[in-house]
Amino acid sequence: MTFEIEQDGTRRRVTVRQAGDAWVVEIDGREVEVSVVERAGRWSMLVGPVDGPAKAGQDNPDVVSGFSRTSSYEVAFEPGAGGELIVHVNGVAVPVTIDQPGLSKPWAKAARQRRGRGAGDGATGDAPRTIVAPMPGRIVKVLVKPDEVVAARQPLVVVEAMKMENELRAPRAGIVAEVRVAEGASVEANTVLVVLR
Amino acid sequence: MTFEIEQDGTRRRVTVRQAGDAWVVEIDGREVEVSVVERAGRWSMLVGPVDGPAKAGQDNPDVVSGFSRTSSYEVAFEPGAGGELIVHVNGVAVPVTIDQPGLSKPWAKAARQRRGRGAGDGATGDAPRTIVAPMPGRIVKVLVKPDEVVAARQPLVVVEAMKMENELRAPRAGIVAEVRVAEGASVEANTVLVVLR
Amino acid sequence: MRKILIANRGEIAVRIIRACRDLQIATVAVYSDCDRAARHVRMADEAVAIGGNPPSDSYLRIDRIVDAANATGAHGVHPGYGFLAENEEFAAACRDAGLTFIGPRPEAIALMGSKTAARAAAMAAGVDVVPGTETPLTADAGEDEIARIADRIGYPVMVKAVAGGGGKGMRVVGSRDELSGAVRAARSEAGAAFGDSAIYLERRLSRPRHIEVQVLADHHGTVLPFVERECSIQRRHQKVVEESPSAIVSVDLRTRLTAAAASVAASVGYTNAGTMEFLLDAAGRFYFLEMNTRLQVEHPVTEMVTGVDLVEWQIRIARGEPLTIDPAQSLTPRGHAIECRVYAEDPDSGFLPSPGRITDVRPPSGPGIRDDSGVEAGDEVPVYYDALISKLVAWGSSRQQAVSRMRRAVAEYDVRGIRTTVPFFRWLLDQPVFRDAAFDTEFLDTLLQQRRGKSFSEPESSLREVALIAAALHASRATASRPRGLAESAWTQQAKREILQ
Amino acid sequence: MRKILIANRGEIAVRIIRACRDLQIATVAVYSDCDRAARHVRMADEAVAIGGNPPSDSYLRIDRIVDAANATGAHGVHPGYGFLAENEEFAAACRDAGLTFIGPRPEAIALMGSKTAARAAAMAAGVDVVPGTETPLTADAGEDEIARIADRIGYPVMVKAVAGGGGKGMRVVGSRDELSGAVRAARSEAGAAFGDSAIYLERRLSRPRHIEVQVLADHHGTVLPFVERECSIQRRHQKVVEESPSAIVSVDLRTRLTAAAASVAASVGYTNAGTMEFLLDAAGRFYFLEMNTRLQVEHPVTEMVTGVDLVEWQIRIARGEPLTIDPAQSLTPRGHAIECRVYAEDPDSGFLPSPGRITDVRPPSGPGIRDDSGVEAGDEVPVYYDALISKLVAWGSSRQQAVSRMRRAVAEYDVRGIRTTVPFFRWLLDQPVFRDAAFDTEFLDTLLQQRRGKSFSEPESSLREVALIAAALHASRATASRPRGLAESAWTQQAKREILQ
Repeated sequence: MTFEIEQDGTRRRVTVRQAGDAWVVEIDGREVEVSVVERAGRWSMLVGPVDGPAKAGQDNPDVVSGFSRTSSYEVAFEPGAGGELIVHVNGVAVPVTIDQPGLSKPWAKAARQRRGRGAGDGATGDAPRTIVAPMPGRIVKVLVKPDEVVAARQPLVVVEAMKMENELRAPRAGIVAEVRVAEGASVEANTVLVVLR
Repeated sequence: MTFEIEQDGTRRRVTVRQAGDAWVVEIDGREVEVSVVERAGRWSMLVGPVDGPAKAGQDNPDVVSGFSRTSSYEVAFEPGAGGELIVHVNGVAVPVTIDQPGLSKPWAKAARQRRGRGAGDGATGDAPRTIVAPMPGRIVKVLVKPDEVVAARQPLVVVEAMKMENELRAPRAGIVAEVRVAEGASVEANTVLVVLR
Repeated sequence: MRKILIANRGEIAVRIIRACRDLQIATVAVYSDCDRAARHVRMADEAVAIGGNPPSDSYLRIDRIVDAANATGAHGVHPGYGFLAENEEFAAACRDAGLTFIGPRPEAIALMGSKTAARAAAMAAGVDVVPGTETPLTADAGEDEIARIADRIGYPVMVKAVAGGGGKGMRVVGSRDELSGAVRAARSEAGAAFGDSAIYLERRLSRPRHIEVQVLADHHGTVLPFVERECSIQRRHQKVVEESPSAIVSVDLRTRLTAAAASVAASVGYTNAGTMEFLLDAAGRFYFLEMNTRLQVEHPVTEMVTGVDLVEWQIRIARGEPLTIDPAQSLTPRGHAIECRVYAEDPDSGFLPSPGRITDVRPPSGPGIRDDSGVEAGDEVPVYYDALISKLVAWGSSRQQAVSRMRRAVAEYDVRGIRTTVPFFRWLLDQPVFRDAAFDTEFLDTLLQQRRGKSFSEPESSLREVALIAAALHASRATASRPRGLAESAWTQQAKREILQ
Repeated sequence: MRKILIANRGEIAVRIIRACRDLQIATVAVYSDCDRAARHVRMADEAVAIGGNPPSDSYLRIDRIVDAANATGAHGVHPGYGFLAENEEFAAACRDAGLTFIGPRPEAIALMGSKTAARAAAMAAGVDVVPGTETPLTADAGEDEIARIADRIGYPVMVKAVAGGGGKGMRVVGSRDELSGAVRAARSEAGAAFGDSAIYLERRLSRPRHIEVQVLADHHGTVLPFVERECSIQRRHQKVVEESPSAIVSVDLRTRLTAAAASVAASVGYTNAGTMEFLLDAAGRFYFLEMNTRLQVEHPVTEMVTGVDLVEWQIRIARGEPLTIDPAQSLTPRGHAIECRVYAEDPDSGFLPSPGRITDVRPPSGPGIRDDSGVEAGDEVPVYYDALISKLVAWGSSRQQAVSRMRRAVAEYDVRGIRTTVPFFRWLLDQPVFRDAAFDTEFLDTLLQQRRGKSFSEPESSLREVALIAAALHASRATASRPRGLAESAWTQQAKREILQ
């Protein structure tokens, strides 16, 4: 089975096939053998070269494709807010987006939508054009007006939630098309606050 | 809905009915109101008299049927090895056996079987007639012979498992009918070792 | 005092329940609607609903909390921190209802709650304060008068709310022409936040350290100061990491700092737990800043290096016991402790709040680690309250060992379902400035600005590769669970082996 | 030493991995078939399969473990406790393979591993031993000779295996006519267990305490003893609770005990960590019993009261560092620590092993609590190995506070899927004999005998009532999940509210 997996803007082809108890995974033409056992939603993953994880008594502790014969990882998964899959590797969260011809998992679909949305934006890249409230809260300040030119990461709106004032910043440079909220308003999560063009 | 629940040899009738967001539970004619919210397999249970859990501003902190208006418990469940349901209340494991006319949950069935098994034993009570290995292990010693009279809690067999020698004791007084294992044998869990009569 | 109501929620409610358990005191939790099944409710012996989700409808409702204490027969009330902890009306309402308020007298809260009155008290006790106004500048104070005072103090000058806290109603003014605008802004913010638009001016020290001294004071005249806490690691005036002792405080400086703190507390007849905050300049001079008349979030670092359970002593003091702790114990740190405040915030989105359900959490443990957490797997982090989910504390025989252990602990800490500041701490603990303890109250903001929003979760390349592999296997399993999946057999084999084991 | 292989499993492997993390040393786990996904494997940087489930096919396979160390490029090997920890051949095999064995030299293991040689060494160092035989009684020793020795020592007398440990090959003999039978039984047990049927005789002291002294010794001639541990709380010669310091050891006695331990260690040129066990009689006389040439399960209580990380120091000593710990730190306890060994055993079935899958575990936390656990939810406790799943440790500024905190911790500890000894500890901590520290090595067996198998999980009546209520609601929900259930709507409503939150 082959998947296209996007990570940090790079798409890579990953092929998976079964090999006895284990799996052989190919990334960009390099193969590794992987053993997976699940324990209450977490995976214990051993990764090594394709001739199998080291058994004591074998010599040659060579390193193939970046993994020693016996590299051990703990892996867990959670769905990301943007439709991506967040893979926790040894407690470090790594977001990836998976695509497979014929596979329509929710994350894959959402990822396609996301990519589709950004596609028409040309030079401004994949960043979305709307700034939404990431959580319910109260609008403390609106810092921009329609037609104002904004730089990437420029603060646009201040929302108070969880006792803190939080600046929402422009995901990219652009021009303010609309401001949809007023200071003092209470907003729900995902309310569109500002639209750029 | 009415259940017969056995706890430590006593059977009690427990009736459950819905009352708005909460439940009214009747035990032996006394009613309490219960609110339940689940969090990842654990229940937060508030128990109080039927006029509802205390809201601040109400007076009368009276105690009804052993519960204050606001008693808080954390509850979790697990199936017991003998078919019973083990209820963890504030971390304390309380085994119960549930029966309901028309309900054939596994635990109820197993409980009926257990009761049935003990029923013919008369004065020797509900204790089973067979001594089984509670875990895989090695038989270190057999301490009794067929036809030997044994007292309740008398050691019958010593099994080694988890680095420890473990005495298996007679669940009740009786006479040894059969010894089915020999010293040095390896046994699996639930192997019958000794039968009493 | 056989039953205590805890007028708070989250990790501090859990912390106080544990102290009560240790003293065999029964506990009553209070909760808003969304906290019905929160961890503090599950842990407490009793729980009382006190209203809706906004704090103003529940955790700030003095009337309902006092009623709840009466209804459950509680003898004492512990306010925790935040919410009503520094509200003299609440302390007075408890007293009037015959409840023991576990904290200072209402008069002490009122006195030290006014920044200018607290400054005056410090000066009266012979302790330096940051040079500035000695009386509140109410709305009556003219622009010219304020400008003259600012000139005398010298620029840059801080404009601060008299009733302030948490960075609200605070402005830095670089020169005279910015002054009147800053005063207006500070007044309006302070008026909105605290209902009091009075301000005062203070000299802005150049990159000071924020050092604070915990005190306990009983009802028999004993005031006991503790070894200092280093609280300079702040993001936008909010502490994120605290330590004890401070790497740069000498024994001599400690003696003077703690004596100053004790003399301020004694001069106002303070009782129970409180904290004196000081600014320490590069020359080693310290200035009283303000007093917090309550338990601090960072109290565990003091507990770890002195062995004193501060919450337990709050309760014991409140029930009239004399302080019997040897000053040598409270003033001689044993080893070093560090606290990381783990927040439900996404450090990769500018620390935006990240409320929601925690689907899984693996808290760290082992030698030297204490996790004072308010949540477990399955728990909800509501949007209505402070985002602190855990105080993670590491102790070591040296600062270096404490840092090593904290690094290990934040590496073990894994939370799914919401974002937390754990990745931020993994980064921070490796920063040379942090390692060298060469910080001041502004270093973190400077450091963060230099990163320009770069992700804290940048995994090394091998972990990224592993994530790709895991994701592909995860997807293949998802596919395999449908009948037509080719890969099904291996997963099924695995499952069978699991069952056979 | 940049990579260490841990030749062990379970909680001690996790403990050692954490120490390596703190020192930034990479880790290699080894595992048997059933431990493929065990916690120590998941935590380590690398993991190597070493064979089948019986220890003789994996964790006792010196050849495979040394190969695994070589194959992964490990520089050091930590044996933990149990398995190969006191096997001089393993230590020698590591040395021969160019690996640093993190423990004493093979010669020291061999010397102190013989109970009679260890007794001789103690006597040579001027330390009293329990009166008894000074040389092993091999199979050649005649019955008459043994009887004469027993007469000289005086009854009751202990028959013990020279190679013994864990209560195996040990018999108490009350009078002369029981002697020859006991000797035969002990010989046969010792022969089967250790491959050595040699025995020795020792006077049986009347209800002594079991007190032990931890030592560290570096390769530069420094031997450092630590404040004593109280290990009298035993069930059938197995320690179940340990404390430090001992409630009945005075400063003077401590000075003499620790000096004795240090002099025995120094006299044999001992290096790394080891423990001298003593019996203490009612008159305050102490007798050397034996030496354990490894890390003990109960090492955390020493760590908690001295602030010294013993595992870290084992590694530092092994890599040649000199001991730089101040004796004042190692010998002056700060507060009090207690450890409960949490086993996968069912206390209500005579402590039968309870292997299986842990479906859920909520470990305790908070002030003063350290949980050194080897398992998480989802983990399997195999039947093949020691049943210890966690060392739960509580620290308090006094013994009373340590006990209070431990009571709180075992109340919080909730494990589902297997039975554990947690309910037993809840009972034990409330026993007056325990509270008063008025114990000896036999008190627990006596106390348990008096209970005659009574359940440790006897809940108070209100909890039993709650269990009934919960069970009924649980059953009603199970029914409700079928379409015809009457009660369905309330559960569904609840679920909807959850989603809306």
